[in-house]
Amino acid sequence: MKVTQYTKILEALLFSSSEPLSYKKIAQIMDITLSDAKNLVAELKDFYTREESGVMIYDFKDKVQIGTNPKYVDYVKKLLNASKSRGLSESALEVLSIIAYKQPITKSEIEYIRGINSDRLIYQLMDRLLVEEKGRLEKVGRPKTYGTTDIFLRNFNLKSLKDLPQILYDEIEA
Amino acid sequence: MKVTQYTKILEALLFSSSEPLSYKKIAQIMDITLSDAKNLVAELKDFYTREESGVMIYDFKDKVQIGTNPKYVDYVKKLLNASKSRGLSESALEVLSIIAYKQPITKSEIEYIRGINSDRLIYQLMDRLLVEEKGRLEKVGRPKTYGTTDIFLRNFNLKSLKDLPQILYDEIEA
Amino acid sequence: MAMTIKIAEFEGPFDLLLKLIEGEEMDIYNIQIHQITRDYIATINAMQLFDMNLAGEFLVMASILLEIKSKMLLPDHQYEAIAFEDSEDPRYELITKLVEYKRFKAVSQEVARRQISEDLVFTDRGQVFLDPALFRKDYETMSYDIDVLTRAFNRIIQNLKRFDADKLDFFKNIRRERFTTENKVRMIRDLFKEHHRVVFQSLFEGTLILEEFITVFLAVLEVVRTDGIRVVQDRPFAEIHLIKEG
Repeated sequence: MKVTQYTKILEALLFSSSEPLSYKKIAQIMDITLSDAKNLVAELKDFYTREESGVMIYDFKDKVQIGTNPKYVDYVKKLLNASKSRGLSESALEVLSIIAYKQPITKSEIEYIRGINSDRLIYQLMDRLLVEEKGRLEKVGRPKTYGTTDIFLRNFNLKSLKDLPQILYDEIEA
Repeated sequence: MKVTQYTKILEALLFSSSEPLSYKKIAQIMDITLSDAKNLVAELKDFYTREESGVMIYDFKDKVQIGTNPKYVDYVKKLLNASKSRGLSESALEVLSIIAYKQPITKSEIEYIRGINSDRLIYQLMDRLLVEEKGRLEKVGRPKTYGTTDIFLRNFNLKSLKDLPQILYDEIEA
Repeated sequence: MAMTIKIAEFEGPFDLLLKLIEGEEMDIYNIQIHQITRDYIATINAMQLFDMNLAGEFLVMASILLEIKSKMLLPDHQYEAIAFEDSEDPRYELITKLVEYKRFKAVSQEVARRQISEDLVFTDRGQVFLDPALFRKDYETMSYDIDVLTRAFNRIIQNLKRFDADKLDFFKNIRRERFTTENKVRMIRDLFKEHHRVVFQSLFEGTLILEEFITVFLAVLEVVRTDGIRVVQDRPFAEIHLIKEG
């Protein structure tokens, strides 16, 4: 495998994909092994870092995606006119963490933990593509359950849910 | 002007723009002169050529856009055929579905529904032969209307528009 | 305890309770229920709760506190800090829930720190630019799953549902268009094959709904424009006739 040429093909693939690409799909399309695919991604990642490129590789779980380098965010924001901060409110973060740690979880379980109805915040998180429906519970009312998305992993820089910060029980003193 | 750094910013801008960027806009966002902007584009173009990059710069008149390098087109085609959405972004699919269900429809109606200008996406769908102009409305301004093509029907394996899956209206109640 | 508090400062009753406990520097496992109930009620009294649902949620907590307080007034009980599995203590349930809540509150700060703030990264390019010239042949033969389309459509509707009842109206009567101007134009033209004069009113016979009515009307305008048909009314309120010359 002539590595350099292959990283360029990978680059073309990542650019032309509107969604994250799995290593498996990359391997299949380029007709290489899974571990070759991983090596290529690593190589391209290094290349972008070395070049302080305008874009960089975001990898999470078994997928990769190309995105802009945060270093140049000010310019990109100016271009997209995205001046408004899209940060999550404290309450949204609370709901998001509860969902992240306790998924799949129902609305009423979230409400039970927070002591307050959180539907609006759940919808907000769904709009931000951080949370999605995960099916229904096989019990009375067949309530919907919710969980986090791949985009959540990417945006919070987690390779998988296992990377979530440990909940420290001892630290919870008043 | 530190040239290298600036080409990287330009790269980030081109990547994040969903439409061709004019030199003027680039100059304005990066706070440089028009001729500097042109030089940067030329520089980035050279860089891509030198690196046999997966992407290249397409320039049309006074605008530029980043796109995949035709050299790797076979792989990109394979990727397109392997993905369910065939390279159409979520937003493009949204526009396509609005057009499919509400045709003939004008640009401004689509913009009203999505709350965002969608012209570029409409053109993209036209490039992909899925959407075409359907004449003009006999009202003020005689706006153009858009609808789906025969190729749309074939690509989605529909005999006619009547075969579009029924949307459940009860669910549309606010 | 004089506090000026705006509802927005609290994420909910648990949050308020925790802040009061911290404010009084109490041990969460040994809440002085007396004191805290008084603080809590004073605070929600001071809050201007206009949202009845929200007010309800804060009041439920107040009643829970009062209930615990009354239980603890029963004689022969000396309450110390609660221990694990000390489910006899009236405070047990509340405190375990509070601890659980506090845990998530703490961890959510930690999660927040990990966020590569999504506004720092742009990945949805809206479209993928592929030189159409290179792909034309492929586009002609590509095959898509219909469900990508319906899913996109449902997503739009779901989003509108949450935010915009007005726009939702736009979708209310999605149905195959039963009445098209083209069809009605054809109908009118067929009429003029046999007649050279048609009563305007008669075109609407059998018209059931407004939509069809409008379609017929548009078709009339169209034939007037394209087929050189004249519209004639002899005097005010008289019948209107469509006349095709020659």
